[in-house]
Amino acid sequence: MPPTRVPSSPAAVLGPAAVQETREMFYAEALNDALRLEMQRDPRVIVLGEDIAEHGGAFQVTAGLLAEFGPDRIRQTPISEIGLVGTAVGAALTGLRPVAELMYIDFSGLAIDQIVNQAAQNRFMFGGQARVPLVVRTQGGSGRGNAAQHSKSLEAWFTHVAGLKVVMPSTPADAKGLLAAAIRDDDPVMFIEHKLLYRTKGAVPTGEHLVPLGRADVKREGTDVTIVTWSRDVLLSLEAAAKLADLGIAAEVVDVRSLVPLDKEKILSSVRKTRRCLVVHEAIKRGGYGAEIAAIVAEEAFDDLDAPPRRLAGVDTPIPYAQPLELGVVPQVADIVKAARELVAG
Amino acid sequence: MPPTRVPSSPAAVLGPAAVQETREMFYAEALNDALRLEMQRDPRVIVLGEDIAEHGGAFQVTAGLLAEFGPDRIRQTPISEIGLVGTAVGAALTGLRPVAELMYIDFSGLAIDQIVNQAAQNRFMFGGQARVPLVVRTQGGSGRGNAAQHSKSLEAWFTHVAGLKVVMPSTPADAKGLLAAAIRDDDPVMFIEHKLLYRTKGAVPTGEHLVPLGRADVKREGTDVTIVTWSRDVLLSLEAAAKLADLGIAAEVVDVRSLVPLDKEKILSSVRKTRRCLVVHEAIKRGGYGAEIAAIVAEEAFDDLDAPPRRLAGVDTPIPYAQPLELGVVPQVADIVKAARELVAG
Amino acid sequence: MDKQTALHLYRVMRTIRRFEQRSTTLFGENKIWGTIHSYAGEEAIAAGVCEHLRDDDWITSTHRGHGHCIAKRAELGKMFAELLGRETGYCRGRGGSMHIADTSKGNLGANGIVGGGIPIATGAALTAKQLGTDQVAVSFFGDGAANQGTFHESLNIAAIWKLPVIYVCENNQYAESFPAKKAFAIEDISVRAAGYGMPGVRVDGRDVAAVYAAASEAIARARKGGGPTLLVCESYRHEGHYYGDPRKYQTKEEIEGWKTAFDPLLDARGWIVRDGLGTEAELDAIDRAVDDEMERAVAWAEAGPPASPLKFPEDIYASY
Amino acid sequence: MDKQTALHLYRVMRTIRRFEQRSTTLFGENKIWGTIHSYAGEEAIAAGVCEHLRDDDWITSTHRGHGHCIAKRAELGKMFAELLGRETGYCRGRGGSMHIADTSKGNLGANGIVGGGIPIATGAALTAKQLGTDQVAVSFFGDGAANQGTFHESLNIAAIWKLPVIYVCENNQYAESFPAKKAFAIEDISVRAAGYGMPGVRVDGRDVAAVYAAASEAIARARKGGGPTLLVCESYRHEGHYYGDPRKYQTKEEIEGWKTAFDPLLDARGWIVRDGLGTEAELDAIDRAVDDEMERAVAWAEAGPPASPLKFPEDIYASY
Ligand SMILES: Cc1ncc(C[n+]2csc(CCOP(=O)(O)OP(=O)(O)O)c2C)c(N)n1
Ligand SMILES: Cc1ncc(C[n+]2csc(CCOP(=O)(O)OP(=O)(O)O)c2C)c(N)n1
Ligand SMILES: [Mg+2]
Ligand SMILES: [Mg+2]
Repeated sequence: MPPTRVPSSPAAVLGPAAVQETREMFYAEALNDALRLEMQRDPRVIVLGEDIAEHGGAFQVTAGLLAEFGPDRIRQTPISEIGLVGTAVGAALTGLRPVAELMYIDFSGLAIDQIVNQAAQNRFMFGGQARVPLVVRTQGGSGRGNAAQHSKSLEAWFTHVAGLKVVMPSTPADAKGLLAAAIRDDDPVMFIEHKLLYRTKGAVPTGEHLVPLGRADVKREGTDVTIVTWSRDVLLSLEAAAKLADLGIAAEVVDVRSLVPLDKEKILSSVRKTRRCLVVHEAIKRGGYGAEIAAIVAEEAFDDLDAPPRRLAGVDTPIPYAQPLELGVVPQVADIVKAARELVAG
Repeated sequence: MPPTRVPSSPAAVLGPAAVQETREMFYAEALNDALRLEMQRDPRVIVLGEDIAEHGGAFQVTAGLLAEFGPDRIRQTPISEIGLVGTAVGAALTGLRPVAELMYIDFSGLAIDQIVNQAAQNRFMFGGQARVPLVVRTQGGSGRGNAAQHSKSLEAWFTHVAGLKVVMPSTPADAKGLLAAAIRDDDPVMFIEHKLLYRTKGAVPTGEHLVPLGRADVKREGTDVTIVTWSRDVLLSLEAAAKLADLGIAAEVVDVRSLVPLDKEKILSSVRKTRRCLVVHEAIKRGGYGAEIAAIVAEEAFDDLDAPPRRLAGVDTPIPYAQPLELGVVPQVADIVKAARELVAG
Repeated sequence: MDKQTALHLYRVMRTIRRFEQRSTTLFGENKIWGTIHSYAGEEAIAAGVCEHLRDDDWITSTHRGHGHCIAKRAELGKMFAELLGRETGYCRGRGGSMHIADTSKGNLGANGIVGGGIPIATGAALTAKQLGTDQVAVSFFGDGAANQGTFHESLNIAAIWKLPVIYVCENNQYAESFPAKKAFAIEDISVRAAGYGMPGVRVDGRDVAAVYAAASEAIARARKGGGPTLLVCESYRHEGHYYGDPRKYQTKEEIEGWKTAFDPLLDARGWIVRDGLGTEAELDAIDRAVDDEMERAVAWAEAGPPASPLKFPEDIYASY
Repeated sequence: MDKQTALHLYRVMRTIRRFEQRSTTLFGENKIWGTIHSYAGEEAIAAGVCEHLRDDDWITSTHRGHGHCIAKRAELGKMFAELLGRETGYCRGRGGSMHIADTSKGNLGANGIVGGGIPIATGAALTAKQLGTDQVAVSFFGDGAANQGTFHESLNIAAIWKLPVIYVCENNQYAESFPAKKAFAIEDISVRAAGYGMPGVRVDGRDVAAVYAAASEAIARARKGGGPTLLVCESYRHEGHYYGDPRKYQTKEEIEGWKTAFDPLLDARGWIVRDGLGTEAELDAIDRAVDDEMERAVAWAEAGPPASPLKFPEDIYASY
């Protein structure tokens, strides 16, 4: 069931009367704000994870929450990924609304059995007896010299799991609104941040702010080519779009935001307009979620296309340590510009 | 680097002088034969897994090996998936050539950290110091009423990992030849069988038989539509092709065999010939490897296509228990016939 | 133990035994799809533990889950209906034998992943602690599961947080074909408890009174905030690992020897009569009542409609 | 202990300490990318254990791996070159601090996955057993890693197969910001060994002689086919978890108190001089020699060429 079409700005969601105050926040701060507000609103919301208490989380997303909510609700765990996620699954099944943090998505393999076999399949397998209001927050991506075991982009794994939702916000406002929505959602949600986004800034509504799952967002309008992307690559694509504008190419940037459910309609309608589609993501190309989107576009908008749908993605390699190599294996702004130009020319 | 083009029949690989005797074997027997021959040939080959000793493996693939090679080489392990796979990784790094069995691919999540972060990335991460000649044998798929935790098709996860190879044989002969090749390979290989194939039969060379990784195989030639598929769906597609022939449609069936490395050239040249591409797989459609193939075809053969590349795949749901429901969520012969007809008509 | 409890424990065990016999027959008649794992021989564990549990206490179960389900007071008809793939089954035919849950009675579900239920029970216990209730959670699992990472991580978490959870390890001497003697270099699994800082108790899993007593203490401690316990019950499964298991890893003598020596039902009949808690006639009457109940349940299940077609997304997502 | 061993142990420890100081400086100069984790304060463990290892014995290490690497006789220049992202580094700049291996000396590699190396060492020990050699494997890991499933599953496997592996748990009291006091409900991690049926030993990880003695026994037993040991070394890390850690979870007093009370280098100087195994002057000379060697290594590393561009598939696959 495709989501109902509703405009995606917060004001529009809340209705014109509720236009909200905003404040410049870092992405990490916006996430923190969402956690705080949801924890204030609902005592069943708890956070579990490693290093989330005094230290405030590896990326400071839980900073200050221990002081406000105490150690019972900010539950620091031993280094036991499957234990902590499985504990969160059990808690979700029995009345809490846990947010479990996996410090790096690279460690998610240690916990994936509980995410997939237990959380995601629970509703189906048991005939709908229970709900699993669980959020697994994690972060991925390269760019900090953390090398092959701390830099992967693994969203594709989770999109390929029936019963999971997968969300990847690109801006502070979306981060806040989507996290709040994920926490209120009754299904298990993989909420994937990007380590290079935490220190990016943007205007964020200060009060309650919800961005419904399942809605893409056109972050820039254009007519010549559609760039479909998510997470940090939205920022790079917007930079690329600005450069492309100088070259006379009007790129439309569609921020998928929620990979599952996917807002297919918004992607397809943009592609039908521009007649060209470039999918950009940081994860390695082979088996990446870009393939899913390119395949959908090819399948459903074939006759509307003036050029083959094209993917620009990470090189099929583990992430290297040395900075020049690291930068070389994932798409950069110049690569996006080049790919879009070729697509428009081709 | 695409693999060199070499004809794929065993006789052709070994040269005309070496045409081999064959014998009808079950798929499970053919695998057993490969293990036996490789263990006889190389004392460094050992097998680790659950239930593989006296019981002969959940699907009898290791039957008789305990008697022949003893408990030191047929190492039955406790139910400790990450422990057994990690032990195999360490053994592979230090001079053995282990074959680790994961009884169901559904359990692979428990061990995936060792497969991905340790085995697959080792060579790259450590600058090429070591080799990891590890085979992880497992099986997936639905069709036996084993429900949601014993029926998944998860190959897409492993294709999305840099450093892994992924093999999925459809016939007894390929099963034997690919397993032998995987064991001799110096990279970690995910070797994925299908539970409904074990009791299928076919002619298998009785002696040494190697099918190189990275080569697709045209299992049936045709001119009207290319069906790209792997594992059990090759059999269903061949059945469908026979039915399609009755309807006057000549379908070519390309058995991918090795998902990584992928024989892109053979797929593309078939598609360029038939101008129509249907990808068929049992795994759920969203994020499946069919998307990768459809995206490649769309990207690289766009102008040669008379119709959009199309995917026929599992419904995006966990596998249900009740048999009618179970049959309904994965492609059946009739579905393939229907999809191919629509594609040719469309 | 009072008479009522003794007879009730016997009845629960007898119900489990009969359920396993009946589902084995149905399987032989090709009415059940997939696999079933018989709990025959281990009845005293589920019965003795669950006797102390309220409907709002939680359990997590295993692939060998029928016994836990019955002891936690599930409806037999809905269980059979699930095995038969009916819409009237606990999971509307979507789950089958390895995935029966009954959340109305606190049964969070059987589990096809060995060790998969252990952290889930831990999480249920966290809910109880967090909400300040006196509910407890029990995780049933096998000797095989005690070698899974989930066992280790969960027991440690429960110990440091003093969660109200009881880890019941059913050592039936085998994990599929692998004997516990080979899978462990220790003889007594309960010694592992010391490594987490929780009490470890080992009991004869044939003796329902012993299980009942040990569980009583552990559950009472958990309810009062005293934290988790590892309770290891030594047992034996009468049947193969699954229906049709050729049991190449066992000798006929071993099987027959254990089956006679190790039968919780015979055992219970013995002491119930000996201690004057019931007569042979009373026990026979229970047997007959159970058999009747079972036939009614099977008939009800067989009359149920087949599983309804899947609905996307409702079957899979609460919202989409 | 003889003089030569004592002075060598001191030298190894001093080399590790200096390496950490020097790489910290380089990090501060923005020459190192990513993260580094200092082993300062824990030197006695790597030094005392590896003194017994041959080049064909294996180790697996951790994110805090420089010390293990040095004690296993790695070349300092190639280590620095790796930190600096040079082609001359151990991993040709592909790995960085968290992924240094030196297979020529049996170092199977540092590991960014906490607990990730434990099964790998277990597998190396399996190789030794399978090939009938007297090689041993040592897995170094932290207190935090002892709560990972890999710890549990590996120790059990090693115990039932009597593998020649020593599990060295470096309890530096913290896993990132989480104190061991809270992460365990037990005070002595070595008691876990009993749950697997292997010897568990606890030593003062500040005292290199104590570590050396305990490791000697465990390694000798392993070489002779006596199976695995869990060796827990009580220790303290002088620095933060990583370079730049604000250490909000510790007080200044705690840190300063431990740093003075718990310094394996000072400790060793004390007993070496006291027992007449070396003079202050000899030890000072070692310090200077180490410092010189370090500067030469840094200079060599800085002169190396940058990491070469990636090559597909060779960098990733042995064949493709
Ligand atoms: C993670 C996982 N590994 C392996 C299996 C296959 N399997 C099913 S039951 C079983 C044995 C379980 O042994 P134990 O825990 O002792 O339970 P029992 O069957 O004896 O009741 C195994 C290995 C599985 N279902 N899940
Ligand atoms: C699987 C996994 N979980 C979490 C982390 C993040 N992390 C890195 S080091 C560390 C603490 C490790 O503690 P310990 O094992 O005691 O080693 P120490 O750092 O104290 O040497 C954590 C949690 C990781 N790298 N891998
Ligand atoms: Mg068992
Ligand atoms: Mg530590």
